[in-house]
Parts: sequence; structure tokens; C-alpha cells
Amino acid sequence: MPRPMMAHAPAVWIRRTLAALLVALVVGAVLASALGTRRERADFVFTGGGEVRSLDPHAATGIPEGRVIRALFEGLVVRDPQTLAPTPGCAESWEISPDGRTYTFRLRADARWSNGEPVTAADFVWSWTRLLEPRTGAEYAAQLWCVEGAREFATGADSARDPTRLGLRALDERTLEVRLAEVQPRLLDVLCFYAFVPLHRASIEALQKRHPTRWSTLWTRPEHLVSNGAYYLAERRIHERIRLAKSPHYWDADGVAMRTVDVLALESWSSALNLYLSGEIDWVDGAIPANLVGQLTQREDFRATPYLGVYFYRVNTTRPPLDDVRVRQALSRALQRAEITNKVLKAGQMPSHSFTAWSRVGSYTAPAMAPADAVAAASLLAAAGFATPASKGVGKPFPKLELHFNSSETHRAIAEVVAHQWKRTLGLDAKLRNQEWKAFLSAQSSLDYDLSRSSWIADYADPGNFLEIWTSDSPNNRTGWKNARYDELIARARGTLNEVQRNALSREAEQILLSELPCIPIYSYVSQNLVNPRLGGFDDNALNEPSLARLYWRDGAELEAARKADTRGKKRAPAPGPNQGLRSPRVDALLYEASGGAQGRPLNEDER
Amino acid sequence: MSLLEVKNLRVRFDTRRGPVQAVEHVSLRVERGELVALVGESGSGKSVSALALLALLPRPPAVIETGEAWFEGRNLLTLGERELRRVRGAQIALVPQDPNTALHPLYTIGDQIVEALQLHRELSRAAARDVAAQALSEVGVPAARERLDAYPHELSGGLRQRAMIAMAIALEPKLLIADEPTTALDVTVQAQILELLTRLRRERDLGVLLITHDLGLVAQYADRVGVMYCGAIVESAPTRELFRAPAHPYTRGLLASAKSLDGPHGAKLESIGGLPPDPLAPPPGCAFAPRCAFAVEACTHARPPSLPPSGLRALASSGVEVDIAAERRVACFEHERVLARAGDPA
Amino acid sequence: MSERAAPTRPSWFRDADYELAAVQIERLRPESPWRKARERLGRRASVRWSLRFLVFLALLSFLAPLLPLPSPAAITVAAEPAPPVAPWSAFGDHKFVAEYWELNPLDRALVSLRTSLFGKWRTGPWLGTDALGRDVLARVVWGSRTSLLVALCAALTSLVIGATWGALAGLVGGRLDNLLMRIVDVLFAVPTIFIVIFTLSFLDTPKNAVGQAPLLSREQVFFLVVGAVSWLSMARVVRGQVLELKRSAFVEAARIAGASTPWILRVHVLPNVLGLVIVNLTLTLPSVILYEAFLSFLGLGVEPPKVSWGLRAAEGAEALNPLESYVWLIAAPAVAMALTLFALQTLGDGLRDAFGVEERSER
Amino acid sequence: MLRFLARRAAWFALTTWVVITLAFVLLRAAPGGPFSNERKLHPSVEAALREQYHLDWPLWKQYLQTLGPLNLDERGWLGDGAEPFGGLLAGDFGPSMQHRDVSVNDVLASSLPISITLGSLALALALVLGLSAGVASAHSPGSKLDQLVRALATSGLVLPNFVLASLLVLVFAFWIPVLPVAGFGTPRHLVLPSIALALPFAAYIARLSRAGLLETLSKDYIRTARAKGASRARILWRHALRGALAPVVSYLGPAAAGVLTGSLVIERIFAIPGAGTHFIASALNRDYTLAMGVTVVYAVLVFGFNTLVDVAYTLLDPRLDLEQEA
Repeated sequence: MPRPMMAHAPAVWIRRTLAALLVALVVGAVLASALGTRRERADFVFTGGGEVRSLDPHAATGIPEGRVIRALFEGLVVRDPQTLAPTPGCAESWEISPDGRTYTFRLRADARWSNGEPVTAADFVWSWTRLLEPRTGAEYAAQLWCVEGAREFATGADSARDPTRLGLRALDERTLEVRLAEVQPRLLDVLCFYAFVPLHRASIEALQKRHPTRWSTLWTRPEHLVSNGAYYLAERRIHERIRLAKSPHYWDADGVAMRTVDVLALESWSSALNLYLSGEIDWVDGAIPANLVGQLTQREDFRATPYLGVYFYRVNTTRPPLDDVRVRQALSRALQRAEITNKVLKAGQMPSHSFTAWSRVGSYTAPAMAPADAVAAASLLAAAGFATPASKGVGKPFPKLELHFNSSETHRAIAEVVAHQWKRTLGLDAKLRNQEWKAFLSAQSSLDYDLSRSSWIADYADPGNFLEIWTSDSPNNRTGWKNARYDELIARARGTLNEVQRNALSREAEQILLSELPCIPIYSYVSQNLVNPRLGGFDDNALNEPSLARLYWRDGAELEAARKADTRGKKRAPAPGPNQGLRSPRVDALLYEASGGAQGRPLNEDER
Repeated sequence: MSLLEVKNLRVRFDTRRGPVQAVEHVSLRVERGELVALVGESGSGKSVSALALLALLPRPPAVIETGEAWFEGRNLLTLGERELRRVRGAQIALVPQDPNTALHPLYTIGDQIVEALQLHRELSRAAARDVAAQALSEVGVPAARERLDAYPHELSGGLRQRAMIAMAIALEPKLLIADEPTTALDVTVQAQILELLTRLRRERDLGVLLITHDLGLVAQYADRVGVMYCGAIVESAPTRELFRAPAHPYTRGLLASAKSLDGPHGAKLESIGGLPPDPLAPPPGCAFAPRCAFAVEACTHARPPSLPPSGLRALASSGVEVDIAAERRVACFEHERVLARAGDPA
Repeated sequence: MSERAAPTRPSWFRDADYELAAVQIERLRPESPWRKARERLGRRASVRWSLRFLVFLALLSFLAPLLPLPSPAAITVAAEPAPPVAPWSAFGDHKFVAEYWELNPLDRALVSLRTSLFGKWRTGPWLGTDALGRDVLARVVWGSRTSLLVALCAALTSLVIGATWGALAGLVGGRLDNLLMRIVDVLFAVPTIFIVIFTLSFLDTPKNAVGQAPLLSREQVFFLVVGAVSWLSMARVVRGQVLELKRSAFVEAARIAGASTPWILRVHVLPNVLGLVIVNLTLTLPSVILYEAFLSFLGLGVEPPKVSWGLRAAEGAEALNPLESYVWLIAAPAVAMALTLFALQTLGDGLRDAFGVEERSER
Repeated sequence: MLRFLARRAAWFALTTWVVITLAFVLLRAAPGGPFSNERKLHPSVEAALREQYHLDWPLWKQYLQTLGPLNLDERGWLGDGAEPFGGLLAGDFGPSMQHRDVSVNDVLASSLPISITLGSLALALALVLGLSAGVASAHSPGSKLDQLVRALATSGLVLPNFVLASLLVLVFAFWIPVLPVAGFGTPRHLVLPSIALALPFAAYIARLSRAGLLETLSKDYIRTARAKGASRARILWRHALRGALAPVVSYLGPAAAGVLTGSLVIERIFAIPGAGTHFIASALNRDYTLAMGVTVVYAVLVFGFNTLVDVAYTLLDPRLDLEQEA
């Protein structure tokens, strides 16, 4: 007998639910898309280097983070956008004791936080103490270990951590005294770095009380973050955009033109290019894939400027036959670096003659390494006992070298050309191995490689910043190369105030480096920016750090004038943006007076 | 004018291995209230002929070459799809063979009947459900209203076939084509179903075309019979006449194999020797000739036309009780010799 | 009547009936499912053409070293990728340089045969060259080797693991079936990228001396990785099919007739499952090729200087932007991949119809 | 129904636990840690960081800390206060190791809704396109229409989605500047990404539904429907499709989980802040806490949809009964 007559839902019910589900899906989707809360476009939009991972100046490490933090905060000193020299920032003046150990900074009277409160010396003391706290995990803390008691504070046991023993004292509300344990001639350059900006102690400690554990993921939210720079954090949508708004309380608010700035987090370079070409983005900073650079270099909106970064291969000096200097020299001299920079990269990079980028930093000119010479390279290799195409069978065959690099088109193209050149000149086979980022890094730090692609970007324009990484105890060495003489020279250079002497010591050290070659420099970087031609105040400098506060929109006339003045004879590119231009209140006021009220605007109070 | 009149219907199937003449010059008539049976071995084309009337054959392989099927003054074979759809279900209904697979497993019985009703009548769901319940109870389904919400797999074979019939008669069609309605059912249920059909025939003056291979049913329920062999109607006659005096050797053989069932114990079963011909290569002349006891040379050359049998008068005069006036046709050159031996067993 | 020895006639069979049965069997001799499938397969033109294309492709990629193409890895550093040149204007030149990555002995033999046949002659840049001056046509042809090889081996890995896993679960049933299927559920729920990264980095065993070849070449690692990710659905599909077969009447009949389980497996279950597995195989191949392209897009693809379609597509994808850029860098691999995948899927459809295997999904 | 859900829930809990453990082990075994970077941290700083995220603890203790609300670290989450760390079971995934000033909950809370929006739109599109293509080609098998539709359907599965997406952008955002290039916000931004996301699924659904339809069209009850006078379209949509939905539904289950968690490629090319990138990035950057969060979300979705598929089966086919299905 059939089972008891359960009232099965009639078919129509099922059809209705399915239809309802489908409709709900579509309507929900369209409505939810409002999540993005599209509002009007910011005055200035830029992207570069992927997502801004953290807004905590102490935890941040990357370039994209640096740009946003430098717009939000302002340290004691800031870099001059053209010369990169330290200029007054939050501190209006400073004195350095004759022995170079004591620095006294005078803060500006009108330095204000975004909530209007004045910036005090105590804020700096508290912030730098947090920076030195090991648990903050600040990568640049080591730069401050020259301060008295800082090294013990950072590396000592928890019990021994006593902030009062640090050489940081707030003499009064607006005077900060910094006493150093060891001389640091470039301290002011170091302090330009964004890790050393002040944090608003009061709001952070209040948050710590309210959320004892979760505060570390709350304090950088727009509603909590208090900053002292030209902009404050208006909105942050993870992995989408950060919106900065002009801070009315900033001491130089009148000099800031862009009222709102959007920073987009774009992973893929092609979508960044698409957005730029469709006028959605005004500035794109990013390594342009090799086969596209060719078409951009002729455009007026493509700007490539020398950049304090060097691209090199680390050599594992602990693995025979790479432990033999002659082999390393042979590998280096067999390379045609010009072919790589002109044919593969094509954006104006310079073949390296030394480890220091562009062989010249400030007043320091680097020594040159042995020039590329195929014959000399082959004879060096033969001398090391290996067979070369020219040696007609004498010597043992060179083992198969493995060249590690992390996956990216440019690294792959360069590696293939390098392997090709070595094959042509030295007859040796190089096997290329691309690895995923973390595996690549772990292989590099555990010396599990023959050759490993690397690059080094300077924090400030100083040879020491480049040469320090090759000291025996530096965590960034990772080649197993040790040289006592080199370590001693670098230590002495760091300690001498006199620039000429310091340069001489650095030159001698670099000469040792270039003769030993634990690394094979390939080329010096070039910053590659796509910049809307209508944008004014965009400074190209060697650290690719234009200051957002100085940017403004040129009006039609000014744009034409700039284009006539530009002699590079580049192809015209579209220049979307406000035709009437957008200038800072101060410039508008000057224009207003100069043109007798025809142009610009008076400096009225409400706008402050 | 008769309810349904089919004149020399020819249907060909173009299979991959060549054309197959499934139906050959079939002609038949069904009057209102009359039950005409089409009987024959499986593969003789009886189902194909029935389905061809409603164009239910899958179009690409099946081709209706010639023939007319007059139903209420219209030739079904030339009707457009749209008009044909109005006829199907409303005027002519089909009762399929296997109720287990003929009902949609995912819809309730009620839904399926309601759908049929709503296709042809302007009825609201509720009204349609009432008509459906009424139809179900009429075909003898107990607790009809609850059964509306039951799914096919929750009913027994008999109940399902009754539901099928309810679906067919719900729209009060004039003609019911029953394609072996009882083959899949056991004997007891078979009788109930045919009793039901007979009752409906009488009450609603329903014309029924019954496709079957069960001579027992034919004898008991059919008014007229058409015997099909190899796609052609070899003999048609009123049921009583056919059983009493078969005029075609094949009919005679069929009746003999049926009769031998109730013969003395231990007697050998009667069966017709030989095999039905290969449809791809039909033999010339009469298709039954290779297996026919009465076959003569002429049988293998030409195809015997379907004519009224002569020799009835002689048979009646020889004492065999036969109705001379009955409307009969047979397609066999030697049918007189067959009729002559009507009296004695095969 | 096939030449098999005439079957001995049981005594109780009447002569007439016996001839009758023999004739019946003769006329209705059923075609073997394989012949019917092959015949039905051949009927549709699209299926025939895709089969011909795939065979041509397999031949082309196998004999790649023999073809007078420029060497795919020969770098002549050119500043700009050169656009394609019509074959009639630059049919070929005599600058062939036999510069390849390390080839297995067979390929090396083919290359030497090619040099003896064609000497220094090679085809012109019909499909253009890339930024490093390498011929795009040669790289697409050689790329087909890697892509097809990866696809085939990964599909076979997924076939072997998946089919045996599914068949085992289906056949044994009960607790083992439950356990095996739960494991599959678990692996389905783990995001595949975790498994990929783990296997990739785990199998790249550390080396301690220069020149020591790693345990597994990157291709072999790749086969395992992609195979390890794609056998899950095969397992479920095969289990579903085996379960259905087990319940079917003819298997029961065979069991009643006294057939042992291995016999049932070999005669009844496997041929049926094989039909389904082949169909599934032709459908896994495209998804594996696409997955390899995805991994290349992430940068985890095949190692240079070897090349695969996925890698070429990932590199060329940048060309799809409004600047009038080097579209042929993306066009060649994309078209090649599109044609192959299209052919594979049409073949898959054809096979499925031929084997009468209705599309059975994971359920 | 309740007994089925209860048993399924128990099974879900056990299997998710196994999934979490497996994901935990897989990631921890992969070389490299969350804090390794090209510019290496000073050993003491790195040690402090590892201690702060409890990476210096033995694995089993880290595992327990990740899992449950056990307050193994009396100083709470980042050792700053009394509040215990919720752990996965309490749905509190802790701070992301890559975005160090954002909690995993925030990362997921901001990205998942977007992926689910895009995913559901793509699924709806795929269903509509796929089913109508399937029905169209089953309408007259072997005809020109059938072959055209089938060719179109297969074209969805023929190109890698990053090529497809780039083509779509090129054609509909530049040559015919109708739609925005990338970004997220207005419904117009959803059009291209959802098409790019939906095409492969639509192709597969078309093939599945075509096969299913052809099979059900050969059944007897279809002839009964025709005998009832039903039109060809009605037969296809109401009678045949109902029977053919089973393989489509079973494919949609696991596929839906994949679509709703976003696709890295589509999100990268259309610059959509969905969850797809976090799946890949958390593994590539060894962001253990985000990876755990992502795994749990994915496991919940996969099981949610598998259960939905089973329930859908019983809805579709009354002959199936939930109890013996589980």
C-alpha cells in the first residue's frame, strides 16, 4: 500500500521558490553593489605598488604605505622634493652639538593634530619609544639604535626595558632633545623616513583602555586615527581604496591644493593602465611590463627618472665553484649589461658599474668594477680550471648553475637573457627556477641557492645605506661572504662626521666589494611614472617621493605653456581634469591680488 | 458518418539500415460507442498505425507516405500542429501501455490531470481539481480527492492505469485510443480496466480503438476486429464472425494457438511455424506466404488485395452458422479454402 | 555466422525450433557497443574534424624538433617584438641556431635529424617574434608540447587516482565507501591553492651543491600538483557510476549465474566505467589546461626557458590594452589554446553521445 | 527533515575540523613565514614579532590557540589586555599577519559581501544563459540551431578567464565605451565582471542541461504530455527540464561555493575588492590567520551548498527521501 498520504508540496510551490530565489539573487546583487558607495571622484587619484597593507608607521615597510603615511603624518624633518635634503617639517629648527651626539629640535608653534590639538615633544618621545618596543616589530627600529640606551632597550630582556634610560627627553612642550650613544652623521636623513613620524598618544592610549586586545586593529580606522600631516584619513576600504581629505588644522593648509586624494589598491598593472587611459586615475607608479614600455616612452605623460635602487644577483659564496673569486668575476664580466637595459627594459635604466646605484650618491662617487670583457671572462674561468668554448676541451665542464628568481615577467626576461649571454660567452648552462615569493625568500635566507635575484632600494641618499648590507653580521647579506677589512671600513665610515673622509672610507670598502663580488650588480633602477600632463608640482626625485601636498591642477593656459617649454619632443597624451585648474588657497590669493580680482580667489576665512 | 475513418494509411521508417515499411495500406473505421480491436503479433505495426493518427510518431525517422484519417470531417494527417494540438486530448485521447513510465514521476496525479484540463478548458485550478477528482472517482479510484496530491510512485499499477484513463476521459473525448492498456497489469486488474472501458463506451457513446495482442480480450470486449500482420490488415470482421469462421490462414493460426490452451492435457501447443519476415527485406507477394499452410504459387507473386470474402454463402449452406451480411474483408487469394475448413479444428 | 565452433545442441531442443533460434541470432546479431560507438562517433562532422585536429596537433607537437622552425629559445635581443610577416614575403632564412634547453635523448636525435635534413634553413617569423626576438610560431608549437603533456599527465594522474578511488568506494561500499567519500569531501573543502603551494614548495627539495639535479623536474612536480587537485570530481563521478552499475539488473544476473566479483568487475563494471572515464577525461583535459594557465598567471607556472600556452597567454594578456600594442603575442597562444580546447570538448560531447553515457555529474 | 539537518550538521562540524587542521598543517609546512621579506628584519625584532603572534609556541599550542576560545595567552590577543582571543570556533580570527593593523574579520567583512554579490549575479546569469541555451539546443537536436548554441556554449570554456576578461574590457570599455573599465560601486560596474565570471559556468550548465533534456525527452511521459495536447515549448520547459535539472543542480553545488568566494583573476583585472584575492594572497604571503579565516568561510560555503543540493534533490524528485540520502 503506498505510504500515508503526506501532503507533498504541489509542484507550483517549488517553481515559485526557484523563481523567487533567482529574482532575489539578481536584485540583491544590484542593490548590494551600492556597497561601493560611489561618490564623486576625488580631486586627485593615484595608484602604485599594490595594496597599502598597514597605516601603522611603525609596522609598515613598503613604498605604497610610505606615500600614504607621509601624506597623513609629518615627521620632525621632511625631504626636499627636489634635492632630497632634510628640511624643516614639524620641527622649525634644530641645533647639533659639536661632537654630533646631541640634537635639540624646536617644534613649530602652529603644528597641530587633525583634531586641532598641538603637537608636543612628548608625542615624539612616546612614539619613538613605541617604535623601539620589540613587540611593535618595527622594521626600521634598528635605524634608531644609535640613540643612547636604544640598543639595550630594543634587544634586552623584558625586565630590563626601562624607557627612562633612553636618550630622548622632552625639555618642554616644544623642545625635543635626542642624545646619541654612537655618532650618526646622517641622522637627519634617517629621521626623514616615515617610520619616525609622531603618533597621537592620547587617542591611542584611550583606545587601548577601551579595547585592551583589539585596539591594534582599530586605531588606524578613519574614526580613530589622529594624524598631524597635510591630510587626515577620511575612508579606508581594504583592498579597494584609501581616501585622504585635506586637514584644516595642518600648519601649512593654505599651501595644499588637492582637497581629496584617493589611493587605489590595484594588483594588476594592466587594469591600472586601463583606468589611467580612461581618465579614472591621474598617476600610476609601477614597473611597466617589458613588452609595453616601448610604446609608452615616447609619450609626454611617461616620466622615467634615476632611482636609488640597484638590481643584482646574490652569489652563494659557500658553494664551490662559486666560492672562487675568479669564477664570480668571470660571471660578472661575461654579461652585456647594456643589452639588458636597452633591449629588454628600455625605460632608461643604467647598466651598473658599481653596487651603489647610478655610481654617484650625493657627493660620493663609487669606484667602477672590472668592465665587461668576454675574452677576459673566458680566461678567468679557464684559470679557475673550467672548460670554456675557447679552451677547446681543456678543464672540467662547469656544473649546471641554478638561477633563482621570484615569479615576474621582467625577472624572467632578464634571467633568460643573462643565461643566454653566459651560454654564449662562457658556454655554461644556467637553469632558471622561478619560485613563489615566500619559498624564494626562505631559499635565499637559508643559502639554498646558487644565484638569487635581488634588489636594494636606499632609504636615504647615502652610500652607507647601500654598503652596510654586505657587512658580515648584516641580516641582509645572505651570501655567506665575510670580510673583516670591509666590516672595519664600514664601521669607521659610519662613525666619521667629515663627509670627505667618510666618502673615502666608503670608496675603499666598495672597492673590496667590487673585487670580491659576493653579488653581481646588473643595473640601476629608474622610477617609471605615468603622470597626467595637467598635474603640476609633481617632483621627480631619486627616491620617487613626490609630495602630495605640493600637487595642483594646471589650467588650460598653464598646461600649454608647460608643453611648449618641454623640449623632449614627446607625443601628446590626453590631459583630463579641471580645465580651470585647481590651486592652493595661498597661490589663489596671490593670483587674486596680481590679477586685480580677475583670477584666483581671496584668502577668505571660511575656507581655512 | 463514422467517428473515425482511416483509408490506406502507409507509414515508413527511414532507419540507418534502410527504409522499413511499418504500416501498409491500413484502412479501418470506428463508430461512436463501438470498440474496434486491432490485434497482431508485436511489431506488426498496430501501435504505429494508432500513434500515426495523432502524429505522435517521432518525426525524423517516421514518414507518413499516404493515407487519410477522417475524424469529424477533418483529415487528421493534414492538420497543422496547432489544430492537431486542439484535437489531442480533447477530441481523441490516448491510454498508453505502461502506466509506470507514462505518468510524469515528478508531478502529482492531480497536477497532471489539471494540466490536461487547463490546456483545453478555461478552468481555474480549483475547478479543474474538482473535475479531476470527479474523473478519478468515476474510474473507480477510492478517496479520489486525497489521491490528487499523490505522486505516481505512491500508487499501485492498477491505480495508475485508472489515473491514466481518468486523465483521458476527463475532457470527454469522442475517441479513445487504448494502446495495449492492460499488458503491464495482472489478469484480475485487466478485467476491471476493460469493464471500465466498456462501461464508459456505453455511458458516453465513446468510440474505442483497442490495440492488443490478447485474443481473449478481443473475444470478450471487441465489437469488430482487425488482424494485422507485417504492417497490413489481413482480415477485418465482426468479432463473432471472425472467431467462428476465420477467412485468413494467419487468423486461423492465431485462433488455433489460442484454442489449444484449453485442449486435452499433454497435447502439444499449436504455434505458427516460421518467422515473421525481416522488415528490411519483405518477401514479394503475400507477407504470410512463407509460413502459410494454404500457400500456392500465386501467393508469392502478387500482394492479395483486401476484398469482402466470397464463399460465405457456401459455408452457411454447409451448416456452419455464419452471418452472410456481416461486413468483412480479407486479403488472401485462397480464403475460400480457409473458410471451408471453418468447422474442423486447425 | 562467426567462425566460432558451432555450439553443441542440447537434446531437448526440437530441430525446427533450433534452426529458428540460429537464424534469429544471425539476423539480429548485435553490434558490439564499441563498434556501435565508433560508428556513431564518426557520424557528426564536427566530431570528425575535432578528432583530426587533435591528431594533427599531437603529431605536430611530438615532431616539433623535426620541423624546420627557428629554435624557440634562441634569443636575439630585439628592442621591440617584431610583427608577423606574411609567409610569402619572408619564407625562410639560413640562420638557424640549435639553441635549446636540455632535451631528452629522443628530442636530441630529432634535432640532429632536422639539421641534417634542413641544415641551417628555418622558417621566417610568420607569427612575429617576442621582445627577446624569439619566434612566436616556434614557441607556440613547443608550447603545445608542455601544455598537452601537462594536461595529459595531470588528467592521467587524476584518472588513475580518481577512478581507482571512486571504483573502490563504489564497489566495496559500506564503511570504507563512507570513509573514502568523506576524505573527498574534506579535500573538496580545502582551497586548492593551499594544496598547490604546499606540493610545489614541498617537492622542490633543497639542494646542497651546484649542478645537483633536483629530485623531480618542475614538470613532474607540476603533473602531481595539477593531478592532485583534479582527481576529486573524477572519484565522485566514477563512484556514482559504479554504484548504479552494481544495482543494475545485469550485474545481479551475473552474480546469480555464479560470477565472482573480479569477473563482474572485469566484464561488466569496467567497460561501462571506462566509457564514462574516457568521456570525463576529454572534459578534464580542458580544465587542466585552463588551470595551468591560471597558475602561470599567478607566476607558479612552468619554468623558463620551457614554455607553455598558459605562460604565453599570461605574458601576452597585457597586450590586450588600448595602446596599439603587440596583439600577436596574445593572439597566437590564445587561438591555439581555443582551438584545442574547442576540439577536446566537441570530441568529449561526441564520445558521450556515442557511449550513450548521459552527463553524470558529481552527485 | 530535521533529523537530516542534525546529522548533516554533525558531519559538517567534524569535516570542517579536519579541513581546518589540514589547512593549518599545509600552510605551516610550506617554507617561509609571514614576516620574511626582501629586507630582512633584525633577528631580535623578528623574534619579538614571532613571540607576539605566538609563532614561537610549539605547533600544537598554536593550533589550539587558533581553534578555540582557550585563553592560553593570559595577556589576550596581542598580549595587551584581558580579553581572550575568540579563536575560530567563536568566529574571531584574530589580526591578519599581512595587514597588521586590520583584523581578519574586517578583511572578510569588507570583501566577502562584494564577492557574494558578484558571485550571485554571475550564478543567476549562468543559470539563465545556460538553461535557455540547453533548452534551445535540445529543442531540435542536431539542427543548425543546436550546433550554433553548442559552439557558443563551448566558447565559454575555451579561453582562460584572464584573456576573456581582458577582451571584454577592450571591447566594451574602450572600443565601444559603454561600460566602466574597472572598479566597483554602481551596478554598471557589475556588468562586465559578472559576464566574465558567468561564461564558463553558463557553458557547462548548457552542456549539462542539453544532455539531461535529451535523455528525459525520450521518456514515455513526454509522449503522454504530447498526447494531452501540450505545446512543444511547454513540454520542454515544464516537463523535460524538471527531470533534467538533477545534474545541473549537482554541478551547481560545489561550483557555487567557488564562484561566491570570488575569482582572483576577475577581481584583479576589474579591480574589484572581493575575497578571491585573499584566498590566494593569504597562502602566498603565509598570512596564517587570514588563511584560517578564509578556509573556514570556504568550508562553510561548500557544505552549505552541498546540503542545499541534497535538499533541492528531494524537492525536485519526490521519490527521493531525505533520510536515506544523508
